[in-house]
Amino acid sequence: MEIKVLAFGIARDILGGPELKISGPENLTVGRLLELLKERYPAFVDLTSLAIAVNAEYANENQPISAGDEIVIIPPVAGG
Amino acid sequence: MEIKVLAFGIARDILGGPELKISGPENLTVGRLLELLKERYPAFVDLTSLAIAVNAEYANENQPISAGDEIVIIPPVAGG
Amino acid sequence: MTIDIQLLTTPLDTNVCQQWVEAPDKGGLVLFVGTVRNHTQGKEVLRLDFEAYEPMAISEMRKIAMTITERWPESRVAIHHRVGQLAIGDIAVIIAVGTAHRAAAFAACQYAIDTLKQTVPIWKKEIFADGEVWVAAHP
Amino acid sequence: MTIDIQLLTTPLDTNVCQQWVEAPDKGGLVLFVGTVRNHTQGKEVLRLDFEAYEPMAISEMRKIAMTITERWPESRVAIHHRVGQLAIGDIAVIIAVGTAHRAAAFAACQYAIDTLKQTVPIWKKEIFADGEVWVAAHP
Repeated sequence: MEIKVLAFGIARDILGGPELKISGPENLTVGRLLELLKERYPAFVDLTSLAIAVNAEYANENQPISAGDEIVIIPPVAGG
Repeated sequence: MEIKVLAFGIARDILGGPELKISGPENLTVGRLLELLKERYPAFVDLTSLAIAVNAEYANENQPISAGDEIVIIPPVAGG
Repeated sequence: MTIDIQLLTTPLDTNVCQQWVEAPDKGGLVLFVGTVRNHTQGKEVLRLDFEAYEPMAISEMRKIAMTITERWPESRVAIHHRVGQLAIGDIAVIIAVGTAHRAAAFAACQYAIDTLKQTVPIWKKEIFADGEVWVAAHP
Repeated sequence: MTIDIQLLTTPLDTNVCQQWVEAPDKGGLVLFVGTVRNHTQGKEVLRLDFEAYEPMAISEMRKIAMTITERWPESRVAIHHRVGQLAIGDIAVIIAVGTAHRAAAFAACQYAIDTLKQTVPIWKKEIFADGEVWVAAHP
């Protein structure tokens, strides 16, 4: 399964762009996606936190990812 | 010694006017003035609190009152 | 000067207070705006009459602001209080505090309004359709 | 509606937020105004660049406001956040809460800004003379 991952803030700098196409197993979960990202881009390990949003909601590690989902990498937020 | 006492809020209503001339002993204190006021106007006893300001500062009961002082009755405040 | 204390008979303006406490090193501003409510304990209020013992009201508001600048250094404070006859919705008081970080601004602003209500010689009379009462006068 | 959530690229206006939360039964309004400070940890900041994951930033801000109206019934809430390039002194966020009594307004406003900084997907980059850094990205 190929999925598209969007990135903001420092995550975009780490990826080198706002979007990443990634091939994962059919039964990909949020937790496994985080592992894949940290393997391929070790700079993610150094961040204060790293979360994944699925369809504009924070997702826990067990959540499965489907082909049509909007997947976004959420590095440490700093609004206000 | 005759002193002049100013009143605001409900204290003015109780006195029936913004100002009261009162004759007290030469060694009048704030505490004794409060007693005199409560004797003459029992409605003061029913208030949540009653304070005296001498020259625009809250005064404690032991504070002596001199002839030239600006004496103000402070009923319960309710700013804001 | 880092404090601005005003007792006014004209409408209060939040912008004026905000601008007073803004500064390039102040990242957090907290404003309290107290308005005249249309009811109290279930009774409809028509209007409020505020009066102050003016020199002492100003000096007591100044004490509050000075305490804030001592307790939370480098803060800026504006306290504007209105007196006279106020309609429902009119602003009776504005307190603005600017500090480098927000926690101090919240704490200082809350300290200011809580203390103002305890110490500043200002009185208000609520006017109802069937009478009037001096607020907080009786237990 | 009792909540107003906005993510804007234009300057924020305290009056607009204040007017949103004003109501005849709201006696206490508390506003938090977050501005761009001119230094951080002793270093001079030239400007700040804000970006947001917009649909989620709006939905997370809406969650904060909805939580407030549940936890403090009858409250009104406005949360306006700016994105894009901001200069020193510019307002990045305004949170306004109106309630019948002031203690709730202070608690709700502080809850809102504390939670916003933890959950809303907005990022800011501080631009210095000699570089730039994503705020809070690294421990």
